[in-house]
Amino acid sequence: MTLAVPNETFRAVALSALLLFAALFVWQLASTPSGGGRTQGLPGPAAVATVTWEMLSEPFYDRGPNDKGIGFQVLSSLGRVAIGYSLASVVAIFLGVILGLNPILLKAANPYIQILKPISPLAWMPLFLYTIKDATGAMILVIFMSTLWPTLANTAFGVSAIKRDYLNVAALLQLSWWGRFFKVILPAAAPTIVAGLRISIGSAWVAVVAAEMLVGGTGIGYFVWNEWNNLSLTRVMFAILVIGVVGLILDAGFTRLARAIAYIE
Amino acid sequence: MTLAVPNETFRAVALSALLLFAALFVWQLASTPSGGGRTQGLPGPAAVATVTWEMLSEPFYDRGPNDKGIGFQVLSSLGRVAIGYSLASVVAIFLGVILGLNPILLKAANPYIQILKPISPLAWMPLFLYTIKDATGAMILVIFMSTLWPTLANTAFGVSAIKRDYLNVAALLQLSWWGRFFKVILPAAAPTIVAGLRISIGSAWVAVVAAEMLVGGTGIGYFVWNEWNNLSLTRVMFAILVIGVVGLILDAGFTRLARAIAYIE
Amino acid sequence: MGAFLEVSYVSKYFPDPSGRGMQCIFKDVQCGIDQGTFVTVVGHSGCGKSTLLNIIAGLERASAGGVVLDGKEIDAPGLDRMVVFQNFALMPWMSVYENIRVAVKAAHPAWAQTQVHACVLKYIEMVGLTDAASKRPAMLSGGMRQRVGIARAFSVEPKVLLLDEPFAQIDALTRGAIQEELVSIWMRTRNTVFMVTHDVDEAILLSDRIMLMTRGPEAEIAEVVDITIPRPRSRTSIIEHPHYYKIRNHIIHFLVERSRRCDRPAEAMSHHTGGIHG
Amino acid sequence: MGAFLEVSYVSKYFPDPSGRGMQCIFKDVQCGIDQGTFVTVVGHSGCGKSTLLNIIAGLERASAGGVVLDGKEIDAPGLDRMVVFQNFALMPWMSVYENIRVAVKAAHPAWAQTQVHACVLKYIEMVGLTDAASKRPAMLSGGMRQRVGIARAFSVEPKVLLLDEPFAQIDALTRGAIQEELVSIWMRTRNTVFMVTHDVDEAILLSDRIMLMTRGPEAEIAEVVDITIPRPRSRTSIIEHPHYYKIRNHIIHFLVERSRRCDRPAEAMSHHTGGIHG
Amino acid sequence: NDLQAWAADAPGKPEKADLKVGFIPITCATPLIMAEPLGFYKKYGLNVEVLKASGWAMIRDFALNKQTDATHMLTPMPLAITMGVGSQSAPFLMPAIENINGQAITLHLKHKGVKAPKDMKGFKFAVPFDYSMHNFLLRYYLAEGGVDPDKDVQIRVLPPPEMVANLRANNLDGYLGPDPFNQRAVFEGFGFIHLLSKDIWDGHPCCAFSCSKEFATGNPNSFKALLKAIVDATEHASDKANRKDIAKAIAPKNYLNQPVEVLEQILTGTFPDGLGNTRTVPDRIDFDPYPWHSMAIWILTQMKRWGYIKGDVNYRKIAEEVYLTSSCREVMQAMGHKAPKDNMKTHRFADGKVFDPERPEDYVNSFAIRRT
Ligand SMILES: Nc1ncnc2c1ncn2[C@@H]1O[C@H](COP(=O)(O)OP(=O)(O)OP(=O)(O)O)[C@@H](O)[C@H]1O
Ligand SMILES: Nc1ncnc2c1ncn2[C@@H]1O[C@H](COP(=O)(O)OP(=O)(O)OP(=O)(O)O)[C@@H](O)[C@H]1O
Ligand SMILES: [Mg+2]
Ligand SMILES: [Mg+2]
Repeated sequence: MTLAVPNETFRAVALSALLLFAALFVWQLASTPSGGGRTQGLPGPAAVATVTWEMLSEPFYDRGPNDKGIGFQVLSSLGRVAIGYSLASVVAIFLGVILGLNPILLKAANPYIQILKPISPLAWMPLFLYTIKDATGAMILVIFMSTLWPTLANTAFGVSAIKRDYLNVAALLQLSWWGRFFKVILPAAAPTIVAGLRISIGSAWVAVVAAEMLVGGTGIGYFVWNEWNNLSLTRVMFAILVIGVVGLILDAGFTRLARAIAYIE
Repeated sequence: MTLAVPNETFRAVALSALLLFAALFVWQLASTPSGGGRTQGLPGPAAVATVTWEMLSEPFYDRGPNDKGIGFQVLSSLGRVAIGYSLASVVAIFLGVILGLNPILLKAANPYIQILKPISPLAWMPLFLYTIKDATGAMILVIFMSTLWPTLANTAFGVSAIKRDYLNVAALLQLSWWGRFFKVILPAAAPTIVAGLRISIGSAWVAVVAAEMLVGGTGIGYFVWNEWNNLSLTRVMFAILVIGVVGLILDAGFTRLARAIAYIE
Repeated sequence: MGAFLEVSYVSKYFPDPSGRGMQCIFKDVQCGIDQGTFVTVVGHSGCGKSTLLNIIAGLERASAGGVVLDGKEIDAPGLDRMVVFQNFALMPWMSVYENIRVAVKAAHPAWAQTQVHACVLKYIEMVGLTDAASKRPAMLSGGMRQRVGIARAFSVEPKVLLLDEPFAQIDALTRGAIQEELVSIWMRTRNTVFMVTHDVDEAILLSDRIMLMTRGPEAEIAEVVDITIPRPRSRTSIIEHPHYYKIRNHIIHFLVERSRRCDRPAEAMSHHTGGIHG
Repeated sequence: MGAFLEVSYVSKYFPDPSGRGMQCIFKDVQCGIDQGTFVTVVGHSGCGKSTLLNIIAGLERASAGGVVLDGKEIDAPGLDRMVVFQNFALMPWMSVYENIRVAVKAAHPAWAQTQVHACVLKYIEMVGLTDAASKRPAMLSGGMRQRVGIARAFSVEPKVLLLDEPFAQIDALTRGAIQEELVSIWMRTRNTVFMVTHDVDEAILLSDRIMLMTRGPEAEIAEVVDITIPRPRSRTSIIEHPHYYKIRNHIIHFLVERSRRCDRPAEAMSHHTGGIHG
Repeated sequence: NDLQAWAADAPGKPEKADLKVGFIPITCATPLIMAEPLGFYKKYGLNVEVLKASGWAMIRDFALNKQTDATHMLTPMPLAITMGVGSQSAPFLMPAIENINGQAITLHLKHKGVKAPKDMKGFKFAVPFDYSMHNFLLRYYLAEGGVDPDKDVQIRVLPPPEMVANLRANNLDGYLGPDPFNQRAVFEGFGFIHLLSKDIWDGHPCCAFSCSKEFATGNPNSFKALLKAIVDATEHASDKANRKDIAKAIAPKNYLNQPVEVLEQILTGTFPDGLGNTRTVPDRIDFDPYPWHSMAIWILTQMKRWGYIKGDVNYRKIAEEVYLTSSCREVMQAMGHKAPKDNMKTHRFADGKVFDPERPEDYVNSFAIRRT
């Protein structure tokens, strides 16, 4: 009487594997075998897998300041992101709450936010290098600039969109300013704020790679640049994969956080 | 009996002007006067205004291949964005609708989308330059990669979140596949799709500046790169402003579009 | 049995919320509706009224049993059945006019533009929304929106009209007005109508026959009440009818008291006719 | 006049939708509510009932006139008045327990944790939600949510309880049960209650006195009906009372017919006592 | 000049032993780089960390921001920085050149048929920096061949390491770049060496060792030790017998990140040119630390010629301020190397033109194509 529902997850996983195989197959076809000639073609999946194995089997070697294992590179990028991102998040949430609670201030500040937001973080780099006189500081500020806006915009929006009802209840209960802030405003706007934080971590990750490609030294972006200079496509592709996976993990962290603080109205 | 409501817009504009003056004042203080000596400090607002006036008074000069007006630079960047962005949008909307209508396919493709999404568009650059063997093509593909994901994700989400009711009505009325697509699916998901397109145009604009800094030749990103090589901070700041304003205009266009296709449930 | 719309031993199972098993929403529901009558199902929230209506509409499949309309078995949506939804289900990006036109065009693909136009206008006029024809649903009050929903449903001229708590989201006072309008439209058209509601007054005002459904899970139709109060009926006149409050009290009593026990073993379905109950 | 809660010549103007001017929502509303009575305002949607209630709550300011509670003029929200909102207005990120605790702590900042805990539990038990105390509102049915809203309002022990269509979003059948619960809680506590609704049955079941409001703009209280049906009342018993349907029909008649005319020149406010009306 | 006498003194203890030295991954930087793996820095009591930068603008900013103590620079850069051209103005010193020659014009293979500048109209060229010998030599070559470098071709700035990929991507028709990127394009099979820079001006300066005046005067002992290490390394590199070992030493990822084979071809001067020929040019790249003032003056004439500096230029004064010719001579002599006696000499170009450093203004005005 009841039809056996085919397991959806199972079908999705099977399809997923199928897609992967198809992609690898096409890739293999597209890649030119790196034969006897010197000119490398596009490396195939096997070559990338070999490099991946090599690099991952020794992620933390250190052969001088310009040659470190992939683990060090990723950690150094993540370190920069951590600093720039946390600073930006604190500032953005703070400003966002203020703007969200003051519609007129929001309206007044909006044009500037709108102009500053679309500026490519890399375009800031020369200016920051010049004014801060420190490459790492400049990179961190670039990350700061790339992450500030999404969080700021989302916080301001989230706070300004808090339902009147909740604020009314806070008023009826005569909550203090801090009580209102921590018991009502922050939890009510939390899902929107975290959505902003999640977009921001994506921008930060994009920005750090770009900044490191420009400034060099350490970091996964530098790794890409360095391998590109050696025309070592296989390693560039490996680095692209690493960037993707790390980005995925960062994003997944925020998805979990979002789930934890979500509420259903 | 009725209080005269103070005009909100007026107050916002006044506050806005105040913020601007405060910012200019702080900037002026922070900038070192470029006195008699050759030492340039951080250029002040006046210097940037002068350059802005100069550059904008003759935006379309062409003094040989190495020296073109800012108008040409912006147009060339916009041209690249237009191509990469339109291609990506068409592909993303098409794929997004397919994924949105097939939950299992969406689930299967999701891990790959999640890995590809956070890859810094600039990291693709070496790969594209190498495989396509065409710098303009590579830049366009970089823009393509940077704009694909937001539109794809939003379209898939928008389509999969269409209220069952609308699809039920379509089923009751026995609409054809195309009728369903154009009369129900597309308009119902349009706000979410346009939100994706709007995020995408932002990423595209960020990506083109970064790409031009790396492989340039023309474009506003190349302009920044060139002026950085010359350490002409005034022009770098002018370029940053231009980037911001153009980004603002692009964004405003999509805000208008969003308003046009929005509906209230 | 061969009524116009014949629901035979229809059961529905859904995956239960816990995950694994299946849950019986209702079991062996059985009823026949004659052409031109207005039949209502009244029951508690969650007993499966909407599910039953969706099965008839073809939007949902029965787990067992079947539905026959005018001699043909139903297993997919079709233009011979139209639903008026509780939440209106109007396309919010279309104007009132367009919402109805899309239905008219679907029902009559061969019609010329002018013919479609005339038909759309006719139904807009029927529900008195001529002035609001170019407005979007969001600009209308709940009552006006449901008028559009009703006009859309009538405009495809279906064999059966299915109403799923059509007035539940309309505020109590305007609800009365639109109910009376529906009565008068129905008096003119005499469509076959299957309605679902939990508003007892509404059911009495509109129906020829009311079916009372017990609470789920394993809900069933426990009683059928024929409403013999003569038509035309209106909100103010109907409450003066001697049977009105008797019927009303009987149904409320059923819903409050008797429907609670869904484990009573083998109580035969009882059948009442307006006013004679006990 | 010196009633416990005294609303004197309160008017409210809002910017009208077109933009420029101001629109009078209601004008010179005036009424006194004695301590321990349950007073209800019934009127059409949009006539300004919520606005009036919000003015009493201190969430909105009157354009003219004033409200005096227990001898003190009201111009801001305070813990002496609590509102039960139509859409519950529970914090969705807090459990039932936390929603009530935040109110109890606000009302009694000096209390120790254990005292607060005991008080919260008492009110959760009062509305029979002990089992659901750790659930979030989203996991509860509409009826359960409003029980939380009621418990929260009672938990601060306000001088006046303000109910804004508290049951409008609860389905018709469970609505009855929670209304009866409210009746029984009120019978024990005998709070002063000001309720707003457009459900006539609800008003009759709960109130000592019903004020009928005309349609806006420039709405006013046109009639006051005292409900003398003896307490305790229940849904099933009240409909057997000889006056019940008379009062009901009178009020419905007012709402359907007479409230439409808001331009009648100087009709004095009429005052009826349950059952004696013309 | 207070800096001249110290060279002969016995070196004191370095004020600052842990130094950071910036470099661009090119063979010109050989002495600076190999001094680390081959232990020259240690020998003089220094602990040097060499930092790779992505391009010359970055090198300049590192130097100006004091993120590096001393750097590998292009010979025109300290002049430009001291004058504040294309830079913040800060006095910089250039006590030693690293290499002479070592550049080439590389073209994409599709331009196989190109023989002379006149065939290059409409080309897109890259040079590593505006203030580079690469730029001035390319402009000289084109202009003397009748092609206006500002009007007839595009010359853009591109970090050397990115030149190969851009050439392959058809984003460039060619570049006048530093090695190994000329030879790398040949190695990869899509470029050929059109002309070695040696064939424009044999013995031209290329890259140099430079630091701020502030560092040199503030840390005289460190500065001296550093200079000695670099002179020592430069002399070591100039010995052709050492070249194969050097190629191995600088190939790893920490330094140039290039195949050893390519570096050997460059450093030994036996290399395929990409058109099927194997050429032998032992001084294709050579190493000589001696910073002639006349070289600085030639560079300044070119900056004047192409409009990078305007108005009157005190050629001699700037050259003397920046190029520490006498210091270098003293150090070389103290270390037992031969060094020229003069600070200036005339330079002869491959096209037969002669540059007389005593009459720079006449030299500028002698050019048909110029921006003055
Ligand atoms: N797709 C579904 N999957 C699982 N359970 C479902 C599904 N749709 C409905 N149900 C369950 O079936 C039962 C009946 O739902 P239905 O909507 O038919 O009730 P109803 O009588 O219309 O209620 P209401 O008066 O609230 O509209 C409910 O318990 C509901 O939770
Ligand atoms: N902030 C406001 N600005 C302008 N007009 C308002 C505002 N709040 C309410 N109104 C208007 O005041 C009138 C009365 O609103 P109110 O919410 O008090 O009505 P109500 O009687 O509670 O209606 P309902 O039964 O639908 O809740 C409405 O016409 C509404 O449009
Ligand atoms: Mg239902
Ligand atoms: Mg209201």
